Amino acid sequence: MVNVKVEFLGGLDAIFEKQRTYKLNVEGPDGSTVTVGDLIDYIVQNMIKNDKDKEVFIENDTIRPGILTLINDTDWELEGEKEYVLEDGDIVSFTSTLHGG
Amino acid sequence: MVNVKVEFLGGLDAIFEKQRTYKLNVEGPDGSTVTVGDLIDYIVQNMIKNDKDKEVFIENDTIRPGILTLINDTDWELEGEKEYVLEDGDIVSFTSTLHGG
Amino acid sequence: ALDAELPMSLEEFSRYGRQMIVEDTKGIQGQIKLRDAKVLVIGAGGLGCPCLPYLAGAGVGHIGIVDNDTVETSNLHRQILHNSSKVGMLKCESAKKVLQKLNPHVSITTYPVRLGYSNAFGIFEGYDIVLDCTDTPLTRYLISDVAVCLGMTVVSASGLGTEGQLSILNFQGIGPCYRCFYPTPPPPNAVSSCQEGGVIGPCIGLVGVMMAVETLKIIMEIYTSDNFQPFLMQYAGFPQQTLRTFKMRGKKQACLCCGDQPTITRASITSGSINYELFCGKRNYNVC
Amino acid sequence: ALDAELPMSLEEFSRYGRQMIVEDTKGIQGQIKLRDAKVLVIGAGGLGCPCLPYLAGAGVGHIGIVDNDTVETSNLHRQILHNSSKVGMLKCESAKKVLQKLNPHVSITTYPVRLGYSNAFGIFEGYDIVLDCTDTPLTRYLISDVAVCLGMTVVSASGLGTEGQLSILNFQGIGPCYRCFYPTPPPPNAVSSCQEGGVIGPCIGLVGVMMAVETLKIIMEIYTSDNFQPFLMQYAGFPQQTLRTFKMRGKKQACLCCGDQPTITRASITSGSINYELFCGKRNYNVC
Ligand SMILES: [Zn+2]
Ligand SMILES: [Zn+2]
Repeated sequence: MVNVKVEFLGGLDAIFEKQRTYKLNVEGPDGSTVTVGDLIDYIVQNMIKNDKDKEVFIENDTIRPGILTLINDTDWELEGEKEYVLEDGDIVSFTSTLHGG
Repeated sequence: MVNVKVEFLGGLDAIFEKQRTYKLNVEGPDGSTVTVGDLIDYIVQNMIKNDKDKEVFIENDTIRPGILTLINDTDWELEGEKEYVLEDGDIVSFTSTLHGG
Repeated sequence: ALDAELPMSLEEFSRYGRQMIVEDTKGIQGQIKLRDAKVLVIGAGGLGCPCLPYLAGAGVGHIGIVDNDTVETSNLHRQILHNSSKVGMLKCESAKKVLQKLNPHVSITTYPVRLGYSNAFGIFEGYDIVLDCTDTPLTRYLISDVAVCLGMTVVSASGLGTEGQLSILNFQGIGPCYRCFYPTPPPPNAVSSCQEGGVIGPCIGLVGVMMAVETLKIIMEIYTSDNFQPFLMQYAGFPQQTLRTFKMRGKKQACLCCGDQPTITRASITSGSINYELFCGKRNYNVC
Repeated sequence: ALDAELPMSLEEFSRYGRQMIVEDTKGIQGQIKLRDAKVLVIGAGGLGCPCLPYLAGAGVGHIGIVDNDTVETSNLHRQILHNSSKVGMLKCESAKKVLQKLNPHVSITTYPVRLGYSNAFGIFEGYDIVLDCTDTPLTRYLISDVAVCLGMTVVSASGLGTEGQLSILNFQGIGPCYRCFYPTPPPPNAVSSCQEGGVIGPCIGLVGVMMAVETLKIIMEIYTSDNFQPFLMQYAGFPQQTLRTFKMRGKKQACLCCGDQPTITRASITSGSINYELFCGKRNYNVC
C-alpha cells in the first residue's frame, strides 16, 4: 500500500467532481509494490463516476493523447512511465493540454 | 551539524556574491542543535565578505527591518524566529522588501 | 422592454460572455458584483498600466486612478498604457483615455494629485478595494494606514529588477496590514550595496497582471473570511520564472494601526501627527 | 558627430535606460541584441495582446504579427490592445497602431492572413524566434513543424479558464518540438466533458506576459545550449495563483519532425501532403 497525492490539472478536474487534488491510499495487485500503471487503473475504476468520462482520460489502455503525466513534477517519460514504482509521498499529476489563446 | 538550504531573494544576493541559493552545513555552538539564530550568526561571520555589507543584512543583532525571513516558505514569526531548531533539509529564505512599482 | 428586464444590456452580455461562462465567476451573479465594484488604483506606472485594462475589460464598474506624474520616454518600456505621443501628459489622464475606449461601460475618475495624509481619506472614501501600485515605502505605509481606518482591503504589490512581490493586506479588516509585516521601516542608508533601480518591463508587468487576478477574486468572493490566509507571493523572472507563496503572520495585536490599541487613527493621520517623511526618511528607496 | 559614434541615439538610451541597468540584460550589449532581434508573433488575441507591447517597449527591433481575425466586442475583456472603436478592424493592424505609437523605433510587419502550410515558410523566413499565441492544435503543430524545418526557437503558450501553459520548443534546434510532447493529437470527440471555452482575461494575460519574459531571455542569451532544460510551465489563477515548472522529455529520436529520420520536412509540408486538418480533426478544440 502506498500514500500518494494525485492532481488533475488543465480542466481535467471536471471529470473528478471538480476537485483538483486527492490523497489516495492505493494497494498493488500483489499486495506489495504499486506502479503508476496500477494507480491509473485505480483512478479509472474508482474515481471516474461517469462511464462516458473514461474516454476523456484513457484511450487504448493508456493516458489519452493530449494529457501529460508528471511524477513529482517530472515528465513520466523520464521516470519509466507506467512501470514507475510509487513511493509514499509521491505526487502524480495529470494535465490536459490547453489550446486556447 | 545540520544541512540546510539558504536563499537570498529580492536583491539580497547582491551581498552574497550574486548567488541566490547556498547549501550549508552548520554546526551549533554546543555541537548539537542549530537554531535559526545560529544560522544567522554563521551567515554574518562567514558569508558576507564585505564588512560594510553587514548592515544591509543585520541591525541591532537581528535581521534588518525590511527583510522578511521564511522557514520552509513560512514567516519565521509563526515558527519561533531565532529559536527555531533547524532540521536537515530545511530551507531558510531571506527576502528584501521591494518598493518599486 | 425585454432588454429592460435583463440585468445587463445585450452588448454587455456579448462583451463579458467569455468570462461569465468560466464557472469560478458564477456567471451573471459575478458580473454584477464586478459592475458594482469600486476599485481605487494608486499609481498608473509599471504595475498600474498592465493591471488597469484587465479591470476595465472585466467590467469593474468604477475605477479611480491616482497619479500626479506625467509620462516620460524612460517609462515606456514598462508603462505600456502610455505611448510616445503622450510624453508630458498626466499618467492618470493618459490611462483614462485608453480604458474608456476599451470599455465605455466603466466609469473612471482621475485624481491628478500626490497622495498625502491630508487628501487620502477624501480620495479613498467611496471605494471598496485599493490597489497599491506605488513605488516608495512612505506611500505604502500611508495607503495601508488609511485603508485600515476605512476597513478597505488592499492589494499591494511591488517590483524591481526581475523580481516582484504581492500581498493582500487588511483583508475584510481581519488580515494583517503593511505595518504588521513591517513594523519598522528599512533604514534609508542600509540599502547602499543593492543593485540600482532598474527594472525589466514584463517582470513588473506580470506582477501588475497578478494584481488584477487577485482583485477579481476579491470582488467575486473567491476569497472569504473563512478561507483567507495571509500570504506574500514572490515572483522572479530570471533565470527561470518562479512564483513562490509564503505563508505569513496574521494581524499583530500590538500593531500600531490594526492592533488592539491603535495609535494610528484617522484623527492622528489627518492632523499630520504621523510624520511619514520622518518615519521613512527622505532618501529615494527605490533601489533595493 | 558624437551621436553618430554611439550605438544608439540618446533618445534610445533614455528610453531603455531603466532596463539596461538591470545586470541580467548586460546593458548596451543586450540592448543591441534586442534591437537586432526579429520576432514573429502569431495571434494578436488573448496571449499576443499583453505580450506584444512588452516586446515593443523593450526595443525588439523587428516584430511580425500574423492574424487574419477582426476585433469583436467579445474579445475586449482579454484582448486589451484593441478597443471598442476598433471593432471590425484587423487585429494585426489594430495592434500595429498601438505598438508603433508606444515605440516608433520598432519596425512592425503585419500579415493579415490565415497561417497555412502554403504560406508559413514565406512568413517565417527572416525571423529568429516565433511566438505561438494561437488557439487550435492544428496551427500549433504547423508552427512547430515549420520552426523545426527552419531551425527557429518557438515560445509556445496557451490558456483556458483560469489556467495556462508555456513551453520553449525547438530551442536552438536542440530542444524537443511540439510533436515530441504530443506525438498523437487529442481525439476531437474526447473533450466533451471538459468545461466550455471561457477564459478570465488577466489569467490568459499573465501567460502572455510570461511569453514576453521568455522571449527577452532567449534574445539576451540567458538561455544557452549549455543550460537549457526542456520544461513546461503550468499557471493557475484560481483559487490561489500558482506557477509550476515541470521537467520535460528532450527531443525524441523517433519524432516525425525533429527526430533522426523526419518525414515531416519542408517539402512534405509545402506540398500539402501533411494533412493537418485530417490529422487534428475539424472540431473546434478550443474547449479543453
Ligand atoms: Zn497591522
Ligand atoms: Zn520533435
